[in-house]
Amino acid sequence: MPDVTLIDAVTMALAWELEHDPSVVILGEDVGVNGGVFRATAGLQARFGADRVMDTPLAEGMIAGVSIGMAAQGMRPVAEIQFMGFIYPTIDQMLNHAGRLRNRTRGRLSCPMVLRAPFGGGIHAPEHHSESTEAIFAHMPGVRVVIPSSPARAYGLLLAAIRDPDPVVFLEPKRIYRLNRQHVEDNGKALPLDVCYILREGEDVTLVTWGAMTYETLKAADRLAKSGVSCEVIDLATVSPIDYDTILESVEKTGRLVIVHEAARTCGVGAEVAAIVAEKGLYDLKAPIRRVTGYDVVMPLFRREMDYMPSVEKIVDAIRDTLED
Amino acid sequence: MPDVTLIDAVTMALAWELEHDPSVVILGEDVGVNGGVFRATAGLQARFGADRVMDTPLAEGMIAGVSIGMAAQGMRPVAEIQFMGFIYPTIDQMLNHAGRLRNRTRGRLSCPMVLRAPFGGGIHAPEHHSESTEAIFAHMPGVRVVIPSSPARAYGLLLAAIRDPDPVVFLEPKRIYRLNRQHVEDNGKALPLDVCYILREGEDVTLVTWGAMTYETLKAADRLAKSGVSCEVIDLATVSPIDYDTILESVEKTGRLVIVHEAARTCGVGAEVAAIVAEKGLYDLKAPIRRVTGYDVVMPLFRREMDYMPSVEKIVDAIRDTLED
Amino acid sequence: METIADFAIQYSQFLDPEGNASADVPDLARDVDELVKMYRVMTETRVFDTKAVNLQRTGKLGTYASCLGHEATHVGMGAAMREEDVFAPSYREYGAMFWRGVQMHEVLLYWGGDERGSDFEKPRHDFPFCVPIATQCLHAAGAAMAFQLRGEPRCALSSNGDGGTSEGAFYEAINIAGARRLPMVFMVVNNKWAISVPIELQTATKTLAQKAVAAGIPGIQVDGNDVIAVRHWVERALARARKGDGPTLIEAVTYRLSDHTTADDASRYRKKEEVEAARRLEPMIRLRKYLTALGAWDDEKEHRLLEEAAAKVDQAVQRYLNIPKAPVEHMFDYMYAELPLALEEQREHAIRYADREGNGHA
Amino acid sequence: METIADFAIQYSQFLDPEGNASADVPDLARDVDELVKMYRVMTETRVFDTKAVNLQRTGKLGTYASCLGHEATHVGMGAAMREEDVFAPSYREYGAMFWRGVQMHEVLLYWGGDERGSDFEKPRHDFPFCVPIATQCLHAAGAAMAFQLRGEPRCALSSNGDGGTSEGAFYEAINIAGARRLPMVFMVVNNKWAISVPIELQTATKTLAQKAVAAGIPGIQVDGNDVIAVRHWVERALARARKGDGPTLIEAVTYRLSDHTTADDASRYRKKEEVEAARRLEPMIRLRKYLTALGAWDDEKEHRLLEEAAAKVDQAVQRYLNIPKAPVEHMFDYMYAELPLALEEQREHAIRYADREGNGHA
Ligand SMILES: Cc1ncc(C[n+]2csc(CCOP(=O)(O)OP(=O)(O)O)c2C)c(N)n1
Ligand SMILES: Cc1ncc(C[n+]2csc(CCOP(=O)(O)OP(=O)(O)O)c2C)c(N)n1
Ligand SMILES: [Mg+2]
Ligand SMILES: [Mg+2]
Repeated sequence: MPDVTLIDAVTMALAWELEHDPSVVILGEDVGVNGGVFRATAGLQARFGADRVMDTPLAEGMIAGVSIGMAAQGMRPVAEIQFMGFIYPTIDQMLNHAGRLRNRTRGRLSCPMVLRAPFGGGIHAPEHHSESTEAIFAHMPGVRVVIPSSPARAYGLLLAAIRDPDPVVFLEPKRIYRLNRQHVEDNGKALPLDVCYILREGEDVTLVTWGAMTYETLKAADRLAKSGVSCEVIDLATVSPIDYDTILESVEKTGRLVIVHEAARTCGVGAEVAAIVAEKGLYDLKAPIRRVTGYDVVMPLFRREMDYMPSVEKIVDAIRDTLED
Repeated sequence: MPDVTLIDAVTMALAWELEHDPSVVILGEDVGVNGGVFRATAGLQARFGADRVMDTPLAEGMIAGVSIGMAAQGMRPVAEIQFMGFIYPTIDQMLNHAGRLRNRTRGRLSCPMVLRAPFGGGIHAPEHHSESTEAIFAHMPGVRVVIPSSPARAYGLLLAAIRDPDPVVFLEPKRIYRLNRQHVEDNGKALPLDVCYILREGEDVTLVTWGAMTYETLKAADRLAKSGVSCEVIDLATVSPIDYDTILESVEKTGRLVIVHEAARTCGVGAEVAAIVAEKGLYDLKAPIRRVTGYDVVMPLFRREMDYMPSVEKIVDAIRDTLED
Repeated sequence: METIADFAIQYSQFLDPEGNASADVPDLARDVDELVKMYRVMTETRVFDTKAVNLQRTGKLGTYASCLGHEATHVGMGAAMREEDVFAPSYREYGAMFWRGVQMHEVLLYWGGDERGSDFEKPRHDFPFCVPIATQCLHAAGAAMAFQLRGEPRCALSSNGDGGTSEGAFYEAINIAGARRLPMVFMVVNNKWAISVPIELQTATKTLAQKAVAAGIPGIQVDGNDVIAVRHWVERALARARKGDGPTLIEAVTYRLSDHTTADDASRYRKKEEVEAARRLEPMIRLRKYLTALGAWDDEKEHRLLEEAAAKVDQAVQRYLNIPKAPVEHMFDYMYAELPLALEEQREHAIRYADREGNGHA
Repeated sequence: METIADFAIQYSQFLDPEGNASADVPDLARDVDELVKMYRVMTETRVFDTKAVNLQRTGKLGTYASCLGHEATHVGMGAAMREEDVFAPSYREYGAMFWRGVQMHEVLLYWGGDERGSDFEKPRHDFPFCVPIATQCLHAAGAAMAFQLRGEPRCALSSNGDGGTSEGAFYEAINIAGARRLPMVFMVVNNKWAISVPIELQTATKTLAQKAVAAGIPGIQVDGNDVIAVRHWVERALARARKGDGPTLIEAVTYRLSDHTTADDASRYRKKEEVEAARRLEPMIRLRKYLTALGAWDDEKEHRLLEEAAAKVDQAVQRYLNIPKAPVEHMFDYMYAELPLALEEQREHAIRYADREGNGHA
């Protein structure tokens, strides 16, 4: 089959699970006939019926709440929130219930649900359509947060998320939905959760990032390679819980760490990565940790959104500074 | 006047502002005749009337939303959320509107509101009544997060929060609401926001904490003082934006940092403090940073809640370990 | 202007406060065995409730939410459900839970600060207590969606209070239930108060049953102190839902005769007279009078029932008090199906400190 | 069972699709000047809308939400308000905003990705566009609370769509408005579609006006393509609110003749026939026919109006296109009344990089 984009891979994974697991259902706003505003569920309702692929009323808190109810009673709902800017009404249900149901009933009930949402900026979208607030979900015990950064990882990690016996918030970097294509075998093979993916090996500095920022970060690494700097690029992939062994091993090797994310800096996931290294890898550090992130401001409307985001230049400079320290 | 508790000081500050600023109103569940489930608003409705101190229907998202609407039209609402475990329905309004209204209208409208909520464990409360999720609000650009740890700071910081032209989430450590008394002059004098408060000066290690944990941390400092260890204890007070200069100066002096908070560790505010020091104070560090925090689990019901929380022992050991590194 | 839609809200009561039955009573009113069975569980519930409040007063229980006065509403809804149905309660529907098989010591464990209280031996599929108001309505709707999708003849029933009807989650639940004709019933227990907030401040509606109109589903109001009315109409609504005809909202009008919880002092905001007047309408007396009139009850039976209930409650209390703390690591061991590597160090840390304080297990 | 409450939902239309007026028309139907004024703004709005869509197609504007077909509803509600009232729109009520003084280039700036578009020169106190569905209903309720508390004779008006009525925020807003008798009006613009979700999947209710029953407030349904009906009933509701008699919910039934936004392709989920049928009911034709019948309108007037409207829109477009990017530091300078120390370094960082790319200001 032809190479696919990241969003094609999402659709493939959804179709695979709908096909092979009768307890899987998809629900959300415009996921039916319309196939989702980004077409992630295109064709699925026609193929699996309106019972398995449900258009819901416009209420995100409801979408999360009924997903929890379904999951507790043996279904595996995969809910779509149209944009991350509209995910906040789900937080009460995700934090107070989804991440707790197993614990508070001592395993009697559980919550195998997935909450999918496109996130991030860079597509000239309207107000409230470009946010990155993964850190809010990463702070919820019992909730996994998974972010793919390639078609293959989108396919394998989404399969893993749907099959995971616990709730997963699956955030899709919409800016790279169609950025490039890759061969992805539609074989139902999941990829492991809770582990980082090393996108590029290197010796001089460790770069930790996730989502769309893996592209800027890899470009920065390419550029620096020309001047003989060898960067190791790690895709966090599962943003919570974090696979910090991989990060620590890398920093042990390189002695330098730069973290790149699109979300606002303060209390972003990058802070947790930095904190872990400052606790467990401090003696390996040859230079201060650096974060290249979105600023602590509202994501600007699109005339200025690129000024908000980490750019290849900003990343390259941060790496250079680290190397000079 | 007699010495007052932290919650008395909250009531005093609310009364002062109601008295001196006609645009100030209080709203929330049970804040009226009942004076709040913790009595923070006791007597205020009788004194200022049911128009200024309003019992609302049971809907937190509504409480936040109408507060934003009032604030945008010239009022200074001080809303109470009964427990932090029920604050999550406000997040959509706080993140998408309260913290953005000034920016998105380029200053045409603003949102001078305060959202008060008691938080934290240790009082044998029922399920969902003991959470500490300040990090979620600390990640919201445009929203200040303020946490007092003494009657005097409760009074001065709450006055400052109400007078601040921008939204403030004011979190009250309910465990120390009545722990001790202190003389507080009811003179309407506010204390500065956006600054840390040094609770104890020391040379050997910097301890950064906030809220109820200031007590455990000070106890640990006392205990270590006996064995000749001199701890500097810093109360973050404004959890966002963080006054990192004060922290960096202290670490420059002590070379060691232990962060103590009750919230779950991953992506807690402690991660941000650690990250800042790993970025700007790395060369001052003589030992790895340590965090003594709640675990990344659901706050247990009260038979086990103290096992979840940082204890004096856990803090003392962490400090000892840091000193031995 | 032309009228394009109209709606009427009906009220039903079969047993008046004096225990007189109305002409149109359903068969249930003649089923003495069932009535006695309900009276028994209502009595056990009240004895349990009194005991639980005392346990809290003497420091043997945490904050507790009393159900005093709600016995007919709670037992009525519980008795109307089938075992395979799913119940999504708030936090004080003990009568319904006991009927469904939840054990008294489990309820005590919960309010005693131990998660094992929500690990019901039965019914395994019911939702646990739900403190965040009205969030459980959506869980019930989700359960009903699961039954509908799998074609199972099962229903979900959620229960929330008058205050709960002000939450967006409540409305979102009734709306999706209407839109998808979900097999479920929404019980709204109107006990007139949300802690200190009276129903008049909660909403401008004349009834809470009429909230159903906003979801396009039937809504009725019943006397929540009349167990026959509650059970009858809930049974009817469940039968309707099971047939595929969709959800119903039932407002049961009762009164919270107790403080909101043991942490509350209702005398701060409620008039004695109001409570006294409400006490005269409470659900036990009228049922006993009715059963007595039917010749199905007498003082001696009453006396024996009270003794048996007291014994049952004491046993449950003993069982509860004898259950040692769960191991400290349980706070980790049920967070995920499998503990993520990242948490193992924290787990060991917790065990180390609990053990050091001799507090690891008991 | 006894009936304890009943409710009726009324429907009103004065101008039918052919422009025939019903017998009971209000005085407004005879106020030619006002009718022409509304027709003018409706026309300008439609010309603006067509132009905006083209700007997007040619890459000169971002995603844009068309208001095609909503002109009567939007202009009607805008014209019914007083200047001192507060409007809380969603994102496509241009007709109402233009009437209130918002300028076309401001709307273009907003959809052109520039925050200055929400810094209306006038009306200064109106809320900006609101994308998170139904959240603005609570802001309007809060504004109404402010007016009520200060004893000001002002009202708030919020506007949301059919889909918006499914959000808990919408219900929480109408409920608090009822409970506190707030001086406000809830406009529900039922254009039958929420992107691809038809009203039938959104809710089981026969009307959206009946959602008011759940809040204990009046609800009526009007023909949203009849500007006379919309303005008349909104004026009545505002007068009632101003008198202190509380809020009203008004459902205006219209149709979204365009795609949801320029990013949408409605042909994926909507039948041509349905759109064609709806087009025959659109609001401009009937008003023109009516004005013509009154002798107040003719082809020449129409021709001149279209020319003037086109000129006005072109001017606005030019003004919009000539406005350079705001300085990069603006993303910091409006976050707080005073920039916190903690953000200064980030601000300098942003300026440094923008300048380096010669992108700091223009
Ligand atoms: C979302 C949420 N907000 C606030 C609370 C605190 N609280 C607990 S019970 C209660 C009142 C509930 O009243 P009602 O719904 O009438 O139920 P009742 O207690 O009368 O049975 C409140 C405000 C909560 N538990 N959840
Ligand atoms: C809370 C929220 N969820 C989802 C969206 C995405 N979205 C934008 S418009 C829309 C449909 C709105 O339909 P309706 O309320 O009928 O208004 P209309 O667009 O038809 O005017 C959706 C789902 C949003 N903006 N906000
Ligand atoms: Mg109640
Ligand atoms: Mg619509």
